[in-house]
Amino acid sequence: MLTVNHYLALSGILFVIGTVGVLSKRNIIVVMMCIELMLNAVNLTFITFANYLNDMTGHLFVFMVMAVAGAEAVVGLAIVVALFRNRETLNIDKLNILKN
Amino acid sequence: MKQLVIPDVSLGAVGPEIVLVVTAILLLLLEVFTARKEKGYLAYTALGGVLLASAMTANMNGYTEMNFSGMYVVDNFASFFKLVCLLGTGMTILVSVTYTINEGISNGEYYALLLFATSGMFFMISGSDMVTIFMGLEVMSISLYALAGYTRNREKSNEAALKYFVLGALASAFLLYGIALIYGATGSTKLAIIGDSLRTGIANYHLIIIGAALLVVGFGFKISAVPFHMWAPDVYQGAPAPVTAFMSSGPKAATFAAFLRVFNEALPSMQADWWQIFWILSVMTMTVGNIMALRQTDVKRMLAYSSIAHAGYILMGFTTGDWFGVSAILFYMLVYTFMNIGVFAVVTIVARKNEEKTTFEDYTGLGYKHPIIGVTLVVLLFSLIGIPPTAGFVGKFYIFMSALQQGYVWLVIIAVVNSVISVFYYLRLTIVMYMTEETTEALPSLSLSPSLVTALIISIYGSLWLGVMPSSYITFAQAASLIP
Amino acid sequence: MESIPLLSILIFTPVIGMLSLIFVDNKNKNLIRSLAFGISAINFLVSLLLLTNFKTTHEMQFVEKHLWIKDFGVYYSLGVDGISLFLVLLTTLTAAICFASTWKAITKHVKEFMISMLMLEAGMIGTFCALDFFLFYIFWEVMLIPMYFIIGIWGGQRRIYAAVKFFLYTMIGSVLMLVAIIWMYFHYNELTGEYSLDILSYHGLPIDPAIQIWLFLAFFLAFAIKVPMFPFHTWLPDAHVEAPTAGSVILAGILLKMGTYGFLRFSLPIFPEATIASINWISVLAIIGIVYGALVAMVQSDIKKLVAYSSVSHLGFVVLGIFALNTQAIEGGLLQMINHGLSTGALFLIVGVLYERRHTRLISEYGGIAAKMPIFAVIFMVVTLSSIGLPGLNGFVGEFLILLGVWESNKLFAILASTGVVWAAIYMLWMYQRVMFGKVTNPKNMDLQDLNLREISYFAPLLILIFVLGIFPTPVIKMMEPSVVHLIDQVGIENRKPLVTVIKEPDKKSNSNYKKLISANNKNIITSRSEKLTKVLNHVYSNSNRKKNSPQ
Amino acid sequence: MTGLKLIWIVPILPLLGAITNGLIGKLLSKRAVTFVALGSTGFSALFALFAFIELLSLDPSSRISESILFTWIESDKFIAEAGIQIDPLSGVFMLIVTGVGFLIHIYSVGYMGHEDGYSRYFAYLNLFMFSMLLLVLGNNFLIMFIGWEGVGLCSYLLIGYYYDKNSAVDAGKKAFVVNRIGDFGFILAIMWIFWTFGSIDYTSVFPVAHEVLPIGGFTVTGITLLLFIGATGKSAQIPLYTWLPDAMEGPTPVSALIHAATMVTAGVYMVARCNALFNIAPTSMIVVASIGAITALFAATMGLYQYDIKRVLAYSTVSQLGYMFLACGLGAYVAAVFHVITHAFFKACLFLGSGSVIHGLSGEQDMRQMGGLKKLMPLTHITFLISTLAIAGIPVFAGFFSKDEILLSAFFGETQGHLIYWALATTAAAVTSFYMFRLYYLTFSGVLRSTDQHVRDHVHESPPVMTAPLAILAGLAILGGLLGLPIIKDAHILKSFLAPVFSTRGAIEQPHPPMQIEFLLMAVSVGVAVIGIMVARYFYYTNPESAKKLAKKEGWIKIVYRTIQNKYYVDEIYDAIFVKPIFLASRDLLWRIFDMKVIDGLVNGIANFFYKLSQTIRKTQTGFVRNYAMIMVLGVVAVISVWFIVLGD
Repeated sequence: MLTVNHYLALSGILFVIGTVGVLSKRNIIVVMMCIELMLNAVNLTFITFANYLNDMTGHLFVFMVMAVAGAEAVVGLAIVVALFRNRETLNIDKLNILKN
Repeated sequence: MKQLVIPDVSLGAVGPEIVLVVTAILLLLLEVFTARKEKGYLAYTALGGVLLASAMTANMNGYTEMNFSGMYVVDNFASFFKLVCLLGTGMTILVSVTYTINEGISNGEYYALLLFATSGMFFMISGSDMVTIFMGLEVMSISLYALAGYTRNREKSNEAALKYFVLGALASAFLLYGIALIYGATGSTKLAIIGDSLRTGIANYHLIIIGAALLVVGFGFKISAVPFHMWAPDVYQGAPAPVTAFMSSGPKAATFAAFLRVFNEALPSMQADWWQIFWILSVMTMTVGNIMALRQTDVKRMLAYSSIAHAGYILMGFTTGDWFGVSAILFYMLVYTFMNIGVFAVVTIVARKNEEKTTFEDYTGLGYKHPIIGVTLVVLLFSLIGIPPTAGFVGKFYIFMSALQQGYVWLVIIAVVNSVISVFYYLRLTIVMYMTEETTEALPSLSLSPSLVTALIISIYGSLWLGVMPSSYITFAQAASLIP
Repeated sequence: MESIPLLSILIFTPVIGMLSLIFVDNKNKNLIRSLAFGISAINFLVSLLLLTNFKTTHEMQFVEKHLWIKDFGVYYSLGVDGISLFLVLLTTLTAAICFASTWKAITKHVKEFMISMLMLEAGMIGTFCALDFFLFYIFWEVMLIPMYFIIGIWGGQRRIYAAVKFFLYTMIGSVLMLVAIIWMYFHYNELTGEYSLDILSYHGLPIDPAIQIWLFLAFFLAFAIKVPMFPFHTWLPDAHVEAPTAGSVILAGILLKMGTYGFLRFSLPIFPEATIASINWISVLAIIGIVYGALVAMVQSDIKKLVAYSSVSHLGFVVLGIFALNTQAIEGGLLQMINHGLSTGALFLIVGVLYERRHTRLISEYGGIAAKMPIFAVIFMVVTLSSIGLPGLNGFVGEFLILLGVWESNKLFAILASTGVVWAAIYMLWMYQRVMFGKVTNPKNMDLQDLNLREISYFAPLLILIFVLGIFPTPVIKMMEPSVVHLIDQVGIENRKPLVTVIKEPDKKSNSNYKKLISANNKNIITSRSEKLTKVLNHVYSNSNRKKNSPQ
Repeated sequence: MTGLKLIWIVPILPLLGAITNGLIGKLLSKRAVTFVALGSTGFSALFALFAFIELLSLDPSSRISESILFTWIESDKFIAEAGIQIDPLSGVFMLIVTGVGFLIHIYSVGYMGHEDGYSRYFAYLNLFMFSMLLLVLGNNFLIMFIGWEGVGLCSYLLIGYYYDKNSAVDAGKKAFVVNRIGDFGFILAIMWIFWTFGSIDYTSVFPVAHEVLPIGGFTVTGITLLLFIGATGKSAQIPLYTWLPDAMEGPTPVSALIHAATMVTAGVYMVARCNALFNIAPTSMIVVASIGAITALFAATMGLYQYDIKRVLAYSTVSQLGYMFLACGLGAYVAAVFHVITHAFFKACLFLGSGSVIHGLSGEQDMRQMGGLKKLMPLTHITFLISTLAIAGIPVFAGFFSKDEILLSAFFGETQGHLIYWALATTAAAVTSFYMFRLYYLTFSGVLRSTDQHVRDHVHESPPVMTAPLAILAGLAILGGLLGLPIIKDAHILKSFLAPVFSTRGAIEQPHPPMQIEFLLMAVSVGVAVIGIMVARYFYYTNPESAKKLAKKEGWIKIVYRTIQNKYYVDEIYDAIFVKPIFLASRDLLWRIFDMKVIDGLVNGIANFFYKLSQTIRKTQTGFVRNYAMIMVLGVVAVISVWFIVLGD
């Protein structure tokens, strides 16, 4: 029978996968997808706690997060488009003009 | 069927935010309808909006009220920080009036984004519920991501925006996860209730710790505390100069406000634990910030590290966790905004078209060719170092006092040694300006528009007048430090 | 006479002068120079008023006290007593002479130079008159900025290195002093219940000796660097060699006295036990300074470096005098501070005169100048003799009193220090001989013309004072006496009564468990506040009626 | 009584003369300068005489008068007034200084006539007179110290008068530094005296000396030895005498006044003045006596083989000073003062004589170039002969009486080992008469050996302005002896006059031997002197070649000849032990290594450390977003783990 810990464990794993994705992936779009994954992991935690405490704030928070994730994705993609127009590459390792 | 209860909402409390948002939207509309040439007045409408908002916040001073059913609080603490943010935004607008025209970037959206970011900050500052704080943070961050990459045709700006976006999103993910864990452990996201439940003691203490730690990470990123500061130098260097000025003052103040509110209201009972964390964070931030700045060749990058170092000094105020420390942070933040935006204003002036003049060599002989700018920069630099009669000294004096009152002698000694190290790189600029033999080719005459001059005058006022007669501002800061 | 805020006038005349100079355009340099000289001359005359109506008591005189920063308990309080009176006079005199002497020396950026010098003068006078720690620290650091620019902009080849080194050396010392000041600020509050940074109320404050040592060391470092005492002196030769003439005259004449003045005003009265405990090692350092300074001066090939190291030696005497803790020694120390200001100031002016003519400071470049510049030779001889300490001139009186006092406190120290008298003769006369006597070997020295009237006019006051102080030092000593005696009483432990009402005895908590104690009482502060918070919240939830005066 | 109150005029006049000549000397004509200089010294001498006569009129017991002008230094308990005190001892010295000084001033007019720095010379000379008078007339130790250093300064200035000659300036510097080393001891003594007696005035120190200080105690010995160090520095005794021979670089009248008659005797005056202290410190007395005796003989031997006429006289001064200190050491202060007086007369006369010889031979100082001046410069010759006889100790002449008294007190003294002193003194007397007559014969007898034609045909007798003082001094050299002649039943004039000053508690009782033993001793000393003359006559008058042969002889005589020739290599030894090592140590060790490398190295090292640190940390800022994200995640892990660690304790 799935208890709260199982859900928490799942969301933790999802979160870690997202983080590792951000660290290892080279393509910017994939990096953005991993960030979305991390945010969804957090949504899962919120829902589990909201359900466990049967309190509405958790569910409310999930909507907020989804809205924010959407907005973030939009601006992120806009930046990527502008970047692509200048650099014709999506490889994140190429972006090291600004250093030391 | 539960009867629908409409929560009592007093729009008066959120008056300033409304004004800001309305002005921003107005700007967007106006930009569409006005012809290309007289875009200049858009900046002044934005300035008008800022002034109106600050008038409203000022008159709300001394009046405390919990609003929006506990999610939005208005108190001295909030209005002080709001005024600081408005000051930051106002000066940035002044600086970027000529900048936008020279760079040829469409300035309607630019000012709109600035105002949106400021409104986001307001929510963060007055948020007494994790939700409001998070929403404010995100609104601010997203508009800043856009602003950082505003000069699209410059590669540096794009790269800066992307880096800021990726790392910012990562940090807010951590922050969210923290909030979720604390929500899980305490059953609510309202700071007051979190505080109560913590005092009464709750079962899974570990959850709280991880949650609090993640909060520190989330906020630490925004104020560029050391382990999370990596983005700052690149983004400050890449982003357009006025945006960097804005980024280094406004958002930092708002994040500190949220940080203070969360940790002093929600998690005070754990103070015995988190003062060590802040102690280490502060020391690391100061030292790394100062040491990294020593060998910089680019002035903007050097200023980025110096603002990291100043974040370190401000973190010292956290370690004490009492009202004296908070008032020290408030005062320091105010002085810091004056100084920093002033310095970035000068950087913008010297950088000229397309911002290629930002290395140290570009400042040779500035002191003689443009005495006014030279003297202003010298005063601001000495204020950043913290040499008396400047306000920077009073700020540092106040912060050191708050730390020493709690007996953190070693922290103050490290901070003091750090400010001596900081002398190295700040003086390098004065050396270049005054002491090296002037190169033959004359420095082209710099365009000094009235708005830039006003920005410089404000920053000089802030650095010198606050240094000589700081008492009224200190009392204001001390009144504002008592979080109800 | 008491009503006029004389000290504030003294401090802010140069500041006003500075501001008025800004509006003078860069072109007519002579107007700038004469304006600056005029201001400093007026300042000197005003400072003479100090002298005339100075009552010989140990209390502070011409005191001005206005509230400045209410929340920190900081007052804008100025005052002068026997110890600081003559230093203020020395400052105004040296500053006036410096302005007169840089007529030809500084040609580029004259306005900036005059502005920095005026700011420097204001800072120095302020430091000597400040009676509030905060104000003192502000003036103490304000001096740094103009001096940094003077060395950095108008200096010699390695001026940047010298300027930065000067800035950092002094900054490290003074910054640690700041930490000590703040620490004492709270200690004062613990004892007396209210906040104050007034220096006089700190005199005789009971501080637990273990902590007192640390505080004393912090203050000592700041002042030792400024003096400069033996291990911290390497910035002085660099700063002097690179600084322009007026800069080194002011640097040697006044800035070095800040350190010794600091000992007298802060270290001795506020930390008596620590002072007494550390007399020996400080005296040893001072003696090393005397002998080391003299020996190294002997082998210098650059006149300015030689004079710089001689200052290390002379000030070693002063510090030795101060820490001998008896009337003769301290009075000798005070006198020697003034004498050193006069004679070394004059020496630097002399080097300036030579530099203006030959643009080199190497002794080997000169030789046989006495034949070409007789008046200059006489002035140079008198100043050399005064700095050697020939009886009849001012140097001797100070040195003799110091050695007399030191003899009472420790015979061995006196003997070792007296060798300094011999070393001084050796290096000064040898330098004088190589520069002035012998045949004129270097062709460039053939057509050196003697001092013109202007140059003699700014040497005259110094020479007159050298003779007057040498023959009639007693009136000056009489004015210092009450303050010195009062200071010695303060250091003497037995009859030291704290000036301030102490609420509770300083509990002997050592520093380490201080923090645990703090974080404990920290909790109760927060808990009390959060009860208030919960009350507000219940109020909001219980009755959801609207607030009365929401901001419509 | 008024004369004594105005005693101030005696020192002030030369000071005024010095100031006028110094400041406006250049503008005045040579005559005006002479008038100012001679006038001031002359009147000062006159006033000194009046004061002295008035002093005599007082009854012997209260022959002391103090007049205080103003308080010089007053700091809490320490008071030093600018005061003048005249008593028999200072009266005598005052007369010598002003008298001989005035004569030498007159002489200098002739000698320095053609020099260009004429006013500068007289300014310094007057300044010297002022300082010497201050030294002698001061009423406390500090005033004496002012005079002490003042004369040191003037000797520096006057030795280095020909400042374009490097050797002269070096000699001046050497004189000042060696004097300064002496003064180092003197100033320590003054401090010690103040802290033991609470005052530095003679009148309050000497009368109570024996009560306050235990006889032979550490304090009194310490004070007296330190005082004696000062005296050796000033009066060129054994350890610190090297500066006097080099001081001959200065003009001859300077050597006469400063390095023969007055300044060098300052040490003797100081020891005599502090007899109250010295008497109760027997160990110091022995030290003084033995140094005096050894210097007497040592310096005399060094005078043997010098060829520069003034160097011979310099060494003879050092040796005569040795005699004076020997007398003081034995407690015979009167004999010492008597010898000071007589020495002042004949040594000044000798120096001025040699000056007129040098003037005559237009600057030639090497005796080998002289000879046969008996006929060419008769007056100089006569005066020179009289003084040489006086210094050799031939009866009738002053030298005999004073030197004989010293030998007498040596022979009959109670201090153990006094016989050794007598033996040393007598041999020194023999050597003295030998080298003096060697000098006499080489310069005056035989034929003029000068090779320089210009010198040969310009030999001329000095003008009257130079020979008049010579004559007067020669006369005094003869009459001087009367002061000591025991005419009225051993009422030795000088002894009775100086008695009140020297009759302090603990004074060593002077011997009164039966008449015949006294005569026997006189015979011995005269015999010794005559032997010296005969030997000198044999070598330098009857057959001059023998002296050269002797010099060529190999073997131990050569070694002895060589060592004495080079003044026992004392200068070189001093150089090697003191000057060179200190210079090299401070240059290479202290400055280059310690100052530059250690301290500066440390300071710059710290600065470089931070620079390198920042260089390494900057590498972490690679510019790759993924690295930044990695560090951030590590940061998160770190924060959480730190929090747990913190929670743990």
